[in-house]
Amino acid sequence: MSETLSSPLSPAAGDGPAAPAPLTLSMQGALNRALGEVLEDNPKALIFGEDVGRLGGVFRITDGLQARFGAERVFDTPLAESGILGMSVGLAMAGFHPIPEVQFDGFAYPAVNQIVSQIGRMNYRSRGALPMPVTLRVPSFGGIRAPELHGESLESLFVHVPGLKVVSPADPHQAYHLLRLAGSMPDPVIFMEPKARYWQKGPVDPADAGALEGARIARPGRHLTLIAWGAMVARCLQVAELAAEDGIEVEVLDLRWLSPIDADGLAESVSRTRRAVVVHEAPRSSGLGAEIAALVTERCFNTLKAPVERVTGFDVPYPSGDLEDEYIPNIDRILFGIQRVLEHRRG
Amino acid sequence: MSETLSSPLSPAAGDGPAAPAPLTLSMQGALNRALGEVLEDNPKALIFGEDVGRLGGVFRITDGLQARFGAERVFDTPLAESGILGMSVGLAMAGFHPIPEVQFDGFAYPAVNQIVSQIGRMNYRSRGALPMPVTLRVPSFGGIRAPELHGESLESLFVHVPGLKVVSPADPHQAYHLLRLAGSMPDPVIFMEPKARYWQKGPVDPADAGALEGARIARPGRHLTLIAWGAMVARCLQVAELAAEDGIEVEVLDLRWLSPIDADGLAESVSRTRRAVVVHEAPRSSGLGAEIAALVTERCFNTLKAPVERVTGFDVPYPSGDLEDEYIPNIDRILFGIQRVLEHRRG
Amino acid sequence: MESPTPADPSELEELYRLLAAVRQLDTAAVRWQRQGIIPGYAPLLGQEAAQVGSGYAVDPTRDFLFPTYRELGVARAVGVDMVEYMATHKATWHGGLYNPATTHFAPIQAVVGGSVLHAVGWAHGQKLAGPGEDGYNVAVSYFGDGASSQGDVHEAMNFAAVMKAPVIFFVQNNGWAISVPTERQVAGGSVAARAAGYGMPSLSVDGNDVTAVLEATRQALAHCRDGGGPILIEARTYRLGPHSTSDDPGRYRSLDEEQAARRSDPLAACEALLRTRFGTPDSFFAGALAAGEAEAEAVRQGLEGLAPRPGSEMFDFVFQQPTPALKAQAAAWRTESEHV
Amino acid sequence: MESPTPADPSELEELYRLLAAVRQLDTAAVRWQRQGIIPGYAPLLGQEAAQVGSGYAVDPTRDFLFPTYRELGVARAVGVDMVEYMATHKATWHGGLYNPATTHFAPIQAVVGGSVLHAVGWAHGQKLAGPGEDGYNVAVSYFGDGASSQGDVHEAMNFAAVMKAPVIFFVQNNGWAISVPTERQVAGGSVAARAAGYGMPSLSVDGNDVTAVLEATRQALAHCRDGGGPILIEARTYRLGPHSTSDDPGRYRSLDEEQAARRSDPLAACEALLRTRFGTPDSFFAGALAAGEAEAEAVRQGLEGLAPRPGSEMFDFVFQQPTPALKAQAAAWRTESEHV
Ligand SMILES: Cc1ncc(C[n+]2csc(CCOP(=O)(O)OP(=O)(O)O)c2C)c(N)n1
Ligand SMILES: Cc1ncc(C[n+]2csc(CCOP(=O)(O)OP(=O)(O)O)c2C)c(N)n1
Ligand SMILES: [Mg+2]
Ligand SMILES: [Mg+2]
Repeated sequence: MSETLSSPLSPAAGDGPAAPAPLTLSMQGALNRALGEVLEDNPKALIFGEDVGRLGGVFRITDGLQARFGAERVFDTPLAESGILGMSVGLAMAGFHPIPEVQFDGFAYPAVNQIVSQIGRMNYRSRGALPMPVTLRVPSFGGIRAPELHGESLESLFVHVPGLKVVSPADPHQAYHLLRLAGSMPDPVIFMEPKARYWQKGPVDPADAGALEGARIARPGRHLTLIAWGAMVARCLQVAELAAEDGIEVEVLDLRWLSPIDADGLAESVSRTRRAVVVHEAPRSSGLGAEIAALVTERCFNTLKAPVERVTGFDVPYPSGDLEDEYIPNIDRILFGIQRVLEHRRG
Repeated sequence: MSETLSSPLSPAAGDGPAAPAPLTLSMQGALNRALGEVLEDNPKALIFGEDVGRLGGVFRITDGLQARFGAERVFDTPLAESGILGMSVGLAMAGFHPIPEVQFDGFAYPAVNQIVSQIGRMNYRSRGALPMPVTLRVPSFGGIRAPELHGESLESLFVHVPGLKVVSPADPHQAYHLLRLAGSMPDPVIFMEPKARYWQKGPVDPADAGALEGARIARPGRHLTLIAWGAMVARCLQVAELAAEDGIEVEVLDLRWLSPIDADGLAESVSRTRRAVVVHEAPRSSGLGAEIAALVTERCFNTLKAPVERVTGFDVPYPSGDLEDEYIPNIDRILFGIQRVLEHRRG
Repeated sequence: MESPTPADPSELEELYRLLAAVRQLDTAAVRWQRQGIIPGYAPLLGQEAAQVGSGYAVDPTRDFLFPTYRELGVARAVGVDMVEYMATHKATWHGGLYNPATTHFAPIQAVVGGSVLHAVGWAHGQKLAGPGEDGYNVAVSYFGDGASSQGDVHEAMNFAAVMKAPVIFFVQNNGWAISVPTERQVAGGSVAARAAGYGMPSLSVDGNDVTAVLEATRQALAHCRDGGGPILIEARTYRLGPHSTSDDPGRYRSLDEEQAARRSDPLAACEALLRTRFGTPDSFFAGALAAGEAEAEAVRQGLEGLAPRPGSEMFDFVFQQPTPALKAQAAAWRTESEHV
Repeated sequence: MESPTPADPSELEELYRLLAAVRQLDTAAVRWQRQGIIPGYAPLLGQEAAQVGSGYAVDPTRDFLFPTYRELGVARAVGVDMVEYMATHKATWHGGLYNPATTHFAPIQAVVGGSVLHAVGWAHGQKLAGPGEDGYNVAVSYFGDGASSQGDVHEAMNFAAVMKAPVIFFVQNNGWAISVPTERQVAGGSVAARAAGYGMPSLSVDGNDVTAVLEATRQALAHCRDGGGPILIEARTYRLGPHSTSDDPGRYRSLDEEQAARRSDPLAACEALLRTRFGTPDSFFAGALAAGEAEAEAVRQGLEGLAPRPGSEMFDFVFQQPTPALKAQAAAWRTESEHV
């Protein structure tokens, strides 16, 4: 048996250490595992935020980490988001790799000044002398019937800020590998966790990350590209399943990196399918869907059969639980969007 | 002489009060005049912020108003932007019309939480019981060789926030009338003043506002629509002048209202010219140019001859004075953009 | 501050009735969450005296109250409709369905520290409007030990003290901000100790003693009405229940600690005072608790009957003057989601 | 705090030389702005003792300083290259051209209160790293009376005090935040008075007395090195010049007030001490001022020779790992703006 053909999962293959077997984990479990490994790999990595220590975070993403790594490396801060992010700047200047958590998306707003004016700019301001390896975890997006300001989608704000990188995983495998990657990067990364997917289980292969740069084709298709990230990827996969029953082969593109956006990957897909729909929870106006529509149109203008359709949240505050299914793009609305694109006739 | 033909400027015409004569004012003067009249018209209107009282603001926009209206209606606050905006919420709840100033664009960041989570949401949260007539003045954009964070363009952030209206004037006449209008509106308005244009003079006709809704054709043209706001409008008018020398008739659209965007006005212009370039100072990614490109493409897909071109700031922190002319779209870069659109060939 | 003993039982009986109603409503709400009637709730168990004592002192026809997400007791004391209040916890409408302009009870606030500056702004508005015959109207800002760490709270105290705004900062120090105990949260150990740094008076009070809280709040109101500017009250109490119905306090504190705290139950304290001072009979307490139970049951029925708000309201309340763009979105929503 | 009298003149002479150099550089910078060499500047006239006294005490090989936009005096005292420092005021590069990692002097900060939390974070990092033989390395956070109103400053003090981080909050209370006097800014009248609320010690010192400032800073450093946690120093001084070269103080304060303040000139005070205590001759002072003048002239030459940075640096320093998108923008910029 040639070495290149041997299964990477077989402990007998090669003479490196035994590759861990693929696991079934919830996204919460995958993130927790990734954080543990980041802390193991890098003694300078620190986790802190509100209730991340003894409690393990309100979503238990840091569960058990304080017990394992000690209260110096995993610690609770007072209740102040600007404080948490501002402190991250100083810790990074002191050579640490801060991994702060903001408890919910909407509580990143009090920290916007430190994120935009300081974290995003310090490497530039200092001409590279003060790198900001800050991995900011933000439980994000809606869908869990939570109180006000616990269901915000801040990606458009973050993507517009120079000096930040932004990523959002769609499933446990992605979550595990993207967080391990983000946690080792020398630049600030906003890690947007789709909280509605925390408890969904899926396979995680720790040994085989696959490519982690750029977008990812979550399902191939010929007739139309459906572009999404975070929790909307799973919904788009459902939609693709339904559309397939009508013979429409939808390609689902999981964007993953929201900044920088994988413009080449987008263009590659849409140049094949010639039609695109982008789906997000955030309000429509100046949402990331606009950037994607603009990018795709710039690159694929001559091949596009219809304008890029945006199926998004409305330009209204994220509503209370009773109305959130009216607000978040649902299967019907995505199907309507697909239909509009398919039916568009060049004038 | 029939009454309809009599000049509105002639004091003899009609029997109403004498219409004031058109004036020549700087934008600073026009804004100052508008604020005085807003305070005169509405005894509940209050101006406050850092140094807006005795000093009259670092840009003198509130010059003389404390002397005229007293230190109860025009007052200095302690140095805290979240405080200024948070206090505005309470004053609005108490029946006042707050007109706070944030001293420079970049210092709106510390107030983002109060702007997004409170000012933009209180009317909604209270089901209309607590309107938020807050007119937030923000000296905005770059071009004056100022220190760091004194040259930010925050429109994309603001436009994405439900519950806010956003407007930016391009010249003294617009500044005067739009501020009078904004200062009388029952909803929160972010009023973005192009500080690079504060000292440019121009005609102001207090008696004839013209239409104040939606966008405004600043210069008509047939071959291409150049879309801009704030300080970029003047630059685009220069570009149109130059292009005219080459026989290219550029229509310059002054967007004015950034939220809500006048999608009909945009589509009307571009459906005639079939080509569009949008210009802004803010970084490109997820800038307002993306929204405009997406909107225009959605509405004019079948008539567009080329993808909407974006000529914008780069995805870098707003640089120091020595480099700002490299960063802000200059005449060359706008002309290159126009050229790309004109030369685009359908595949 | 010392707890004063009232001269006649009627006020104390009224306070006990309020405490009992709040206790019953609050414990019922936890039950409703377990029964699936509401998706979540933040219990105030243990904080009844701090909330009832302060709310009772305030005049909601002229003063204005700014709650957090845990002020059911205050809301009840100032007469907010309990179904409209609970609507926020039923996920019907963020902030509740009651009218904050008429009740003078601001919408329920989900942002920790988010409304403290609003109280200061409202209070400054009263200063600008000038005092009435009986002095200034007063804003009462409720927040917790955790909230005291937020920058906004500092800005609010400094603004208020510089402007001499008639506002009471009413801090319920309940020992915890979710899993973080006060000693890891509030440097120096006391929020009241911060007041002196702003040249502002403060009162530190046993938050489990309803008459002490009432008296402190009355003193503070008098101070504000007189134009004395802001004042801070720190009511020392304890959150006996979980942070919210999805919290698990067993992860961060011991049963021993909880049990010890239970010994200073605010209802028991009020009951003891009534019994020893006025010889109030068993029947009174049983009656108050039964009335509270009946009230809770009525609220339950109200909540179960509370239909979701129509989706069109998502669009209706964004602005006073709706925009064409939003109208178009509402129309698209109607077509695609309501299929009309 | 009392000003201690030093035993021998050498240290005091060194301080005077620093004060003189800073005075000459600072007044020269105002001139350079008038001459069009730099577009703007924020003078520190009157604050030399506060800056030199504190900067001189710090050990920049181990401690870390976090300045605002007005700390030329501190920068000079800890040996930052003055041309590289002034580069920010020449609009060459936001934050200056010096290397903050090697100088231990953070980039010049344009956001009021923006870096106070950074100092706390850095100090907590020293806590985590553990003390050296001579105790902890110390962060020194500089800010003004105006900045004390910012929420971030409160969060910083509370974080530091909860975590016992070795950080000195060094407040220059220079009487003004642009046009707003301290009494309309700092409720209670003193920033030092805030410290007690966090259980943190504070020192209030005559900021125009360089030996008093030095002594206070040394005490504070010793406190921090010993693991005593944070400490606050309020140096009471006065901004004799305008807020910046584009400010007009005549609009908000009287000449009388300025003249009165001029009587406590920090250089004159240090000179008087040297003369009375050590009989230092005229020649020493003339020499120090002349040396400062020569230094300023050398800096002027350096500044005039300072070429704009290449536009490509806009892109180069955004990330440690540049993105393809940014590389593409840099290429487009090169084509369209550099015509290459
Ligand atoms: C700005 C903000 N950050 C975080 C949260 C999440 N959160 C909700 S309540 C809470 C603890 C608040 O503690 P405290 O102020 O003491 O009030 P308590 O819950 O004890 O009544 C936290 C962290 C929030 N709602 N808002
Ligand atoms: C967050 C923020 N708000 C406003 C400004 C504008 N500004 C610059 S300096 C200043 C006054 C600062 O006063 P103080 O903290 O006392 O320092 P000083 O200028 O007296 O040294 C203001 C308002 C700013 N730079 N940053
Ligand atoms: Mg608490
Ligand atoms: Mg000052």
